[in-house]
Amino acid sequence: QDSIYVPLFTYRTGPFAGSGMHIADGMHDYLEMLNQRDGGIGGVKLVIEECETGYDTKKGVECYEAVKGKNPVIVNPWSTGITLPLIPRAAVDKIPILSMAYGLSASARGDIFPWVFNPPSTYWDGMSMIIKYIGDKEGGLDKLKGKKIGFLHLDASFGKEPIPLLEELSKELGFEVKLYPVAAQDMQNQSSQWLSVRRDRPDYMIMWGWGSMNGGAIKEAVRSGYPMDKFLSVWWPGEDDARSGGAGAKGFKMLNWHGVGTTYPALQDIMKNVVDKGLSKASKEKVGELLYNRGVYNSLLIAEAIANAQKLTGKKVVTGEDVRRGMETIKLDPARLKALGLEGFADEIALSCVDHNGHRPAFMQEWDGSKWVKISDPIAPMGDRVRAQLEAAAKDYAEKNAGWPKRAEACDKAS
Amino acid sequence: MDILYKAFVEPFLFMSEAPDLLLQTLWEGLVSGVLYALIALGFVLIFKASGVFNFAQGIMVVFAALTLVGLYEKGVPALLALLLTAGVMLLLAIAVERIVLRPLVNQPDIILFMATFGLTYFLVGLGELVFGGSPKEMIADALYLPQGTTELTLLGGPVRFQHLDIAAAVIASIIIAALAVFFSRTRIGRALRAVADSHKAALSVGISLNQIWVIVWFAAGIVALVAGIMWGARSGVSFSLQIIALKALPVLILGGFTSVPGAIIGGLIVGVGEKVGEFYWGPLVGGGIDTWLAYVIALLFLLYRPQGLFGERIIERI
Amino acid sequence: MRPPLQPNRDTDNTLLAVENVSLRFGGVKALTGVSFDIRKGEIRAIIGPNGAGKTSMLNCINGFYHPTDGRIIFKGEMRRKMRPHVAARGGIARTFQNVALFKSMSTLDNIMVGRSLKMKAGFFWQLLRYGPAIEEEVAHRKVVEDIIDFLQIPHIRRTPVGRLPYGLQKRVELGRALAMEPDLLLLDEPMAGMNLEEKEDMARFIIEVNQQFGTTVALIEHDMSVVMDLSDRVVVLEYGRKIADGTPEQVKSDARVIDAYLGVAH
Amino acid sequence: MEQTTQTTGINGVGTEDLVLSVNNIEVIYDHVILVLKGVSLNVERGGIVALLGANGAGKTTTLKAISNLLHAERGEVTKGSITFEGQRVDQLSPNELVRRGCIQVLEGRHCFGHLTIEENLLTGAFTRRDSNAAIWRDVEAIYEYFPRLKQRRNAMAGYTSGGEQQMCAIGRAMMSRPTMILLDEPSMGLAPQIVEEIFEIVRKLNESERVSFLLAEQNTNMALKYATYGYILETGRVVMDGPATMLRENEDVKEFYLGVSEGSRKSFREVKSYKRRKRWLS
Amino acid sequence: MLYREAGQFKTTYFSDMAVFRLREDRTGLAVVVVAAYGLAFVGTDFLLQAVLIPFLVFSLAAIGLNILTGYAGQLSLGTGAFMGVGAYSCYKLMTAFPDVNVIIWILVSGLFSAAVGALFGLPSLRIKGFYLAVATLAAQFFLQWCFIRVPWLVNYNVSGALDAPLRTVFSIPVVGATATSQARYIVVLTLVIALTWLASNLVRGRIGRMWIAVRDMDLAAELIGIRPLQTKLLAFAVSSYYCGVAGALMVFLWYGGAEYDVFNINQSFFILFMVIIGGLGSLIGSFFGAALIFIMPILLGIILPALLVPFGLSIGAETIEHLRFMIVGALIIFFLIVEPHGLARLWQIGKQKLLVWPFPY
Ligand SMILES: Nc1ncnc2c1ncn2[C@@H]1O[C@H](COP(=O)(O)OP(=O)(O)OP(=O)(O)O)[C@@H](O)[C@H]1O
Ligand SMILES: Nc1ncnc2c1ncn2[C@@H]1O[C@H](COP(=O)(O)OP(=O)(O)OP(=O)(O)O)[C@@H](O)[C@H]1O
Ligand SMILES: [Mg+2]
Ligand SMILES: [Mg+2]
Repeated sequence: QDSIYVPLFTYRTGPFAGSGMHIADGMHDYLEMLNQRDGGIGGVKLVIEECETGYDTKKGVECYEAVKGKNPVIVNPWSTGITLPLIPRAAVDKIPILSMAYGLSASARGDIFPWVFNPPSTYWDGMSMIIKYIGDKEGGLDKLKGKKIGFLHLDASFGKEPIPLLEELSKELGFEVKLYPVAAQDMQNQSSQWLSVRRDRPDYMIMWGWGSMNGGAIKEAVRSGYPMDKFLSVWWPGEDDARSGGAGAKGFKMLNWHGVGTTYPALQDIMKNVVDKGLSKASKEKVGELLYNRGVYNSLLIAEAIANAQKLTGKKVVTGEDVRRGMETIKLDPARLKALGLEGFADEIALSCVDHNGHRPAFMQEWDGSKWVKISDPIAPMGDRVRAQLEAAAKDYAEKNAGWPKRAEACDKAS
Repeated sequence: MDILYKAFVEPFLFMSEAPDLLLQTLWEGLVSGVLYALIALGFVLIFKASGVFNFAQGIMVVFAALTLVGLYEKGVPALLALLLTAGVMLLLAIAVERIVLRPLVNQPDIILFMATFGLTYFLVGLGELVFGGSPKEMIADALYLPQGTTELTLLGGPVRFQHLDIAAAVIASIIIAALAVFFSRTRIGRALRAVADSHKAALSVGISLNQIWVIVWFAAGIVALVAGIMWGARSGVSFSLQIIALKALPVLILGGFTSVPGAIIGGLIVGVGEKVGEFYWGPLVGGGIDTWLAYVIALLFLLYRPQGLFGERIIERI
Repeated sequence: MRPPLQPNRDTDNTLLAVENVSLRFGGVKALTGVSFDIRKGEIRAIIGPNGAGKTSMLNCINGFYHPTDGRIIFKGEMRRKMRPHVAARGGIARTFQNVALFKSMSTLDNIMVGRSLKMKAGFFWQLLRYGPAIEEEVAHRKVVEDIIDFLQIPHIRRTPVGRLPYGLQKRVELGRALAMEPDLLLLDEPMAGMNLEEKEDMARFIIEVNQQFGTTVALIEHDMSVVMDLSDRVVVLEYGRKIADGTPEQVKSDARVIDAYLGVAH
Repeated sequence: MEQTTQTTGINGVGTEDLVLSVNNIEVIYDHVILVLKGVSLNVERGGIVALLGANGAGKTTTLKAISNLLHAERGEVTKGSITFEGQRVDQLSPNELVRRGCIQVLEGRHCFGHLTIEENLLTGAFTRRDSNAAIWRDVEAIYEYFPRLKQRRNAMAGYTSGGEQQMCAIGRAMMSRPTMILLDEPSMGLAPQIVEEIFEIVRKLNESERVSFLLAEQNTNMALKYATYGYILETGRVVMDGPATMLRENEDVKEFYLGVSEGSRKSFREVKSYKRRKRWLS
Repeated sequence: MLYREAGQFKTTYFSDMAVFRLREDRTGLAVVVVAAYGLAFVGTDFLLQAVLIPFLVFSLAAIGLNILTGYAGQLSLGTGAFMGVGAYSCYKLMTAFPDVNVIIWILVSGLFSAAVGALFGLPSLRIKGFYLAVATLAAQFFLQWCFIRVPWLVNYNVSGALDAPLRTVFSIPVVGATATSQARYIVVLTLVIALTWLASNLVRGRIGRMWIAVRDMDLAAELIGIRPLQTKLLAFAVSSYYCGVAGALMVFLWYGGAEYDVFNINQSFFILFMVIIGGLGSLIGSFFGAALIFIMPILLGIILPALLVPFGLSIGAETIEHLRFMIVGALIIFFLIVEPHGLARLWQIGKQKLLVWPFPY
C-alpha cells in the first residue's frame, strides 16, 4: 500500500445538505489540492473517499463500518449523533475521530478519550465567549444583571449542551435566560418560537442551530423585527443562511475562528489546482465562503496530523494509530500556518495528550448584507468555568460507562 | 396549587393584559393554519379522488418549488417558469398514473400508500440529482408576491402583518373555494368521489381511472406548487421543507381526509391551537410542545368524531 | 307439510321476546313498534320487502343496533344497550346478508375463530404453544373438523375464504356460527345466490341443526318456497312495521302480505 | 314470453350478428389458480343469454373476463379471445368497453357507499355525453322501475338495505344506456316481487331497445323463463348449452337446477343427503 | 423432486398444526439457523456489525409492527417511539441494577414499552385506519419530546444521549465498547430467534386468530364474541413489546450509544415500509422486508460504484446516494406491482409453483 486512505463523511443530501455540502467541498478540495500540488503528504498520495451519511445516524454508522476495513487514518463524522456511537468503537478499532468543534464536549479530555479530538473549542467555550462579548458590549459582565438573554437552539443534545453553563452564568451574573427549543422537524417553521421572543423581548438572542434552522431563524428574526445586532450565533451559520434573511439580516453576528475568502495562498492553490481543473464540486463563488473554509480548516488538521505522524514514526504510509499521535502533537503556530500558505487564517493551536481541544479563542463577525466582517478581537473562553464543566462531564461519562478503559497510549511531545 | 394557578389562571390573565400579543398570536396561528392547509389540501385531493394516502405530497411541494426556482436560475422568465413548472407537474401526474397507479388498481389502501413512499424516494433522489442539495431562495419578487410588513397599533400594542401571509391566506381561500365547488357540483367531481369509494365499482360503470388519476395528481401538483411558492417564500426552498408535510397530517385528520373545507378548518384549528398552546402554556413545561400539540389536538377531536370534523361518515354496516 | 313432532312448544317457552321495538336513523324509521317472540327450538322466519327492516331487526337482537324504543328480552333477561360481544357470549350467533367472513383466513381458521369464546388457555401458554394451549387447540380442532364434515366442505379446508365462490362463503359462515354452539341462530338470507341444489343442502343443514341440537333459528329469506317449507312461524315486516305473524299457511294467504310482498299468490 | 324465445333462435345466425363472442378463454388468478379452462359462448344481438352453474363454476369470472375487470383482481386471461361488436376487446380498458356499450353489474352490489343513491345513479351516466335533461329523464325512468329508490334517493348508499343496494347497482348500470348488459346474480337478495320486476325490465329493454343480456343467475327458473339461450358451466367448463326451451326440458337440468324431479317440486324438508356429492369434489 | 407435499400424511391434528408441515421446510429452516450461527465465525466485522445485526434488529421491530398492523390491522406510526421506550427503560434498568444480567433487562424493558403502547392503543376502539395513525403519531412526537426533555431518562448525562456501559454475559462483554461484533451478533440472533418463535406460536393460536379476525372485519369479530378493545390492546402491547426489545437491542448492541433522534418518525416509517413490502401478516415477511429496505440500499451502495467504474464514470458519493434513492424507490414500486401482498406472498407462490413443478398449475 502506498497511499493513505482518508474517508470523509459528508452529507450532500438530506435536510442538512445545505450546510453539509459546503463543508464537504472544503474538506475535499484542500486534500485534493495537496494531492495535486504536492503529490499528497510527505510524498504519499491521499486516497480521498466520501461516504454519504445524509446526517443520518444509521447511515453514518454504516459508513464507519464500511470504511473501517480500509485502514482509514481518521474519521470525521460531522454529526454529533454519529459521533456518539463511534466514540466507544474508535478506541477498539484504533481509528481516531475528529469532531471539529462539535460532538461530545467531554472528549476534549485526551486522558480519558485518547481517540477523540474536538478542536479548536467546545460549545462551552463558545457560549462563554458569546456571553463575554455581550458583556463587553454592555460595558462589563456586571452590566448583564437584570438583562434577559434568549437561547434559540436545536432541540437535540447538540443544542442543549451549553444550557447548563448558560444557566450557571445567569445565576452568577444575574441575567435571565429564556429557552426557545426548535425541534428538527420545525426547523423551517419557527413562528412559534419567534412569537415567544416577541412576548419575552430578550435583550439578546443566542442561537445554536444547524442546517436550515439557521436560515429559518434569521428569516423569522427579520420578519418579527427583532434587532439583528442583538442576535448572535455560535459558529455554524453560513453565508446562505444570512443571505436568506435579505437586507434585514444586516447586523447578525456569529462566532468564528478562521478566515473567510480566498486571499490565502493555500486557497489560491485550491483555486488553481482543484477548482480550475474541474476537480471540485464547489462552484467558484462558493470557494472561500465560511463553511467551505470550515471544511478547509478540518482538512488542515487532518493533513497536519498525518504529516506529524510521518515525522513521529518515520514511516511514509501511516496508520490510524500513528495519526492519533500526530493529532496529539498538532502545533499550528503562525510560522507553521504561514508555511502552509494560511497565514492569518486562524489563531494558533496546539493539542496535547491531555488537551484534545485547545480551547482557542474565537472572534465575532458580523453580516454586512453581503459578506462577513470581523468585528472583534479574539475572545478567550472563560477557562475556569469551562474546565469545571469539562471535568464534570468527563467524570460523568467515565462513571456511567463502567469499564471505560484507562488511557494506555503513550504520550508524545510536540516536535 | 401554584401549578394550577400557572396552568389555568395565569395564561388567561396574560391574554387580557396584552391583547395585542394575543391578536398577534392568533394571526400567526391563522397564517400557519392556512399554510398547513395548503399542504393538507394536496393530500385531500388525492385521497378524496382515489383513496390513496399520498406520502409523496411533501416531496412534491419541494419538487415543484425547486423546479420553479431552478428554471428561473437558468434564465427563464418567472412567469414562463411558472407555466413550465405546471407542465412538469402534469408530466409527473401522467408518469405516476402510468407507472405506479395503473398496475396497482383495486389494491388495498396501504399498498398504494406504500407505493407513494417508493415515489417519494424516487423523487428525492431525482430532485437532488437535478437540482443539488443546496437550499435556494424563492423568487418571490419576480412572481410579484408582496413582501413588506404592515405594523398596526391595535389593542394597545404593535401587531405586525406580513403582506406575504395575507397573500397566502387569500390565495389559499380561492383555491379551496374553487375545489370545494368542483367536488360537490361537477360530473368529474362526483366521479372522483366514486373512485375513492371503490375502484372496482368505478371501473365497472366506465369511469376511467387513468384519466381521473391524471387529473387529480395534476391538481395536487398545482396545489403543491402553490404551497411550495408560499412556504418557499417564507422559509426558503430546500429538501428539509418536506418534513413540514408531517404537520399537514394532523390537519388532514382533524378536518377529515376527504373534506376540502375540512382541510382549511383543520388547518386553522391546528395552527391557532398550536401557537396559542405553545405561546401561553409552552413555557410551563419548557417549550417546544408544538411538536406534538397538533397531534394531541387532532386526537381529542377524533375521539369525539372518529372521521374528523368534516370527513365522510365511516360506514359501519353489516 | 312438516312432520308434526314438536313436543314442547308452548308460550312459556319463549326464548326471545321483542316488545314494541322501534329504530330510527335520523329521519328514517327502520322499525316502528315491532313485537314478536321466538320460542325455544322453533324455526322462525322473518320476511318482507326490501328495506322493510329485517336485517335491522336482527341487528337489534344481537346488539349491533340499539333500539331507540322498546325492549328485547332474551332468556328472560332484558337487555337495553348490549354490546354485540355480550350477546355472542349469551348464546346468539348469526350470519350476514353481505358475507362477513374474515377474508384472508382459511375456512378452518374462520371456524376456529368461532370457537374463541370457548377457549380458555392463558396468554403464556399460548406463547409457548404448550400444555393447555396445545391440548385445547387440538380438542377444538376436532370439533371444527366435525363441523366441516357436517357441512361437507372438507376440500376447501385450507383455502382462504376470500377466494371462495359466494355460495361456499355462506356455508363457511354458517359453520362459523355453528362453532359458537349458540342457543339462537340468526340467519340473514343464508340462501341468497345459491342454486337449487345448494339451497337444498343449506336447508338440510338448518333442519339438522335445529332438530339435532335443538338450536332455535331465526331466518330471513326471500325464497318463499324455502320459508314456507322450513319455518314454523313467520313474521312479515313492511316499512318497519309488522303486518302479519303466523304459520306459513296463514301468512301465505294473508291479503296484506300478498299485496306488499309476494305479488302473485304462490 | 314464449314467442320471444321462438323468434330469436340462435341457430344459423351469422357472426356479424353476434354482439359478443367469447372464444375458448382460460383464466388464471394470482398466477397459479386456474379457474376457467376453455370457455366459449356467444350472445347474438338482442339475445338474452343465461349463464348457469353451481357455486364456483366460474360464472362471475367469465363476466369479469369479458368486461376486463379481472386485472383489478390479479386475474388474467391467458388464452382465447373475446370480441364485442366484431372487435377484439381483450386489451381494452373497462371504461372503453362501457363507452362502447357493454356494462357489467357486479355481483354483490358494490354501490358507492359514500354517495347518495341519486349520485350513484348519476355516476352511471359518466360515459354519456348527452344533455343533463336526458340524463335526468333516465334517472326518473329508473325511479319508476324502482320506486323504493326514489324514496331513499338522498340516503347514502352505504346505509341502505341489501336489496336497495342491488336495485341501485342495476339502475346505475342502466344509466349508461348500454347495448349489452352483463348481469351477475341480479336477483340476489331481492324480494320475489322485485325479482319479477327486474326480469320484466330485462325483457322490456331487450324488446324495446334491443339491449342484449348475458346473465349469470342462480335462480334458474326465472333465468330460463326469460332467456333465449343458456350455457351451463361447471368447474370452469361449459358442459351444456342450448336454447332455453331445450334446457328447460332436459332431465338433468330439471333435477339439479329446477328441482322438479318426477313431475312435482320437492319440499325442502324432504331433501335427503344422498345426492350426487361427487360433483363438488372435482 | 426436491419439494413435494405428496407422501407426507398427517395422522394427528397436532402434527397437522405444526408451523412447517413439510419435511423440506423443516430442513430448510434448520439449515438457515445453523448458517446464521455459522456466520458469526466467518463473517467480517462489516457484515456482522453493519449488515446482520441491524438487519436482525429491524426484523424484530418489523415483527412487532407486523403483529399490530399486519395481524391486528391497526396502523401505527409510533414504532420509533415505542422502540425508544424500550431503549430508555433498558438504560434506566441496567444502570440502576448493574449486576443483573443485561439480557434480562433487555427483555424486561419490553414490558415498559408494552405498557406505553397499550396506553396509546386506547383510542383504537373508536378510531380506525389512517385516522388511528394520528393517535400513534401523537405517541411518536410526545414520547420523542419526553426523551429529550426528561434528563432523568438518561441519568442526567451531560451529552443528553444514551451510552452503553460495559455489560457481560458469562463474563463475555456483549454491551459496551469492548464487546466484539461476534458476541453482539450471537446475542441478537439468539434473542431474535427466540422471540420469533414465540411470536409464531402466538399468531397461530387463538390470539392470533382473534387479531386477524379484528383486522379483516372488526364488526363481525365483535358479533362473534371477540372483545374488540381487549384484543386490540393486547396487539398494541405485544407489538410494542417487540419494538421495545428491538429498540434496546438497537441502541446497546448495534449503535452502542445513541441520541434520541434515532427514534424519530423516519424510523417509524422505515419499519412500516419493511412490514408492508415484506408482507402484512407474515412473520417471515418481516425478515424479507427488513432485508429489502435495509440491506438492499447497502448493497446498491457497494454495487453501483463498481458497476459504473468500468464505464469510466467516477461519480461522487452523493450521486451514488441519489441513484440509490431512485433505485430503491423504483424497486419498491416494482415489487409492489409484481406482488402487492409483499415478498412473503411471492415466496409462497414460488413454493406453490415448486410443489406442482414441472406443471404450470
Ligand atoms: N345504519 C343505518 N343508517 C341509516 N339507515 C339505515 C341504517 N340501517 C338500515 N337503514 C335503513 O333502514 C331500512 C331497513 O333496512 P334493512 O337493512 O333492515 O332492510 P331489510 O329488510 O334487511 O332489506 P333487504 O331485504 O333489502 O335486505 C332501509 O331503508 C335502510 O336504508
Ligand atoms: N380473486 C380470486 N383469487 C383466486 N381465486 C378466485 C378469485 N375469484 C374467484 N376465484 C375462484 O374462481 C372460481 C370461480 O369463481 P366465480 O366467482 O367465478 O364463481 P361463480 O360461478 O360466480 O360462483 P357463485 O355462484 O358462487 O358466484 C372459484 O373456485 C373461486 O375460488
Ligand atoms: Mg337485509
Ligand atoms: Mg358469482
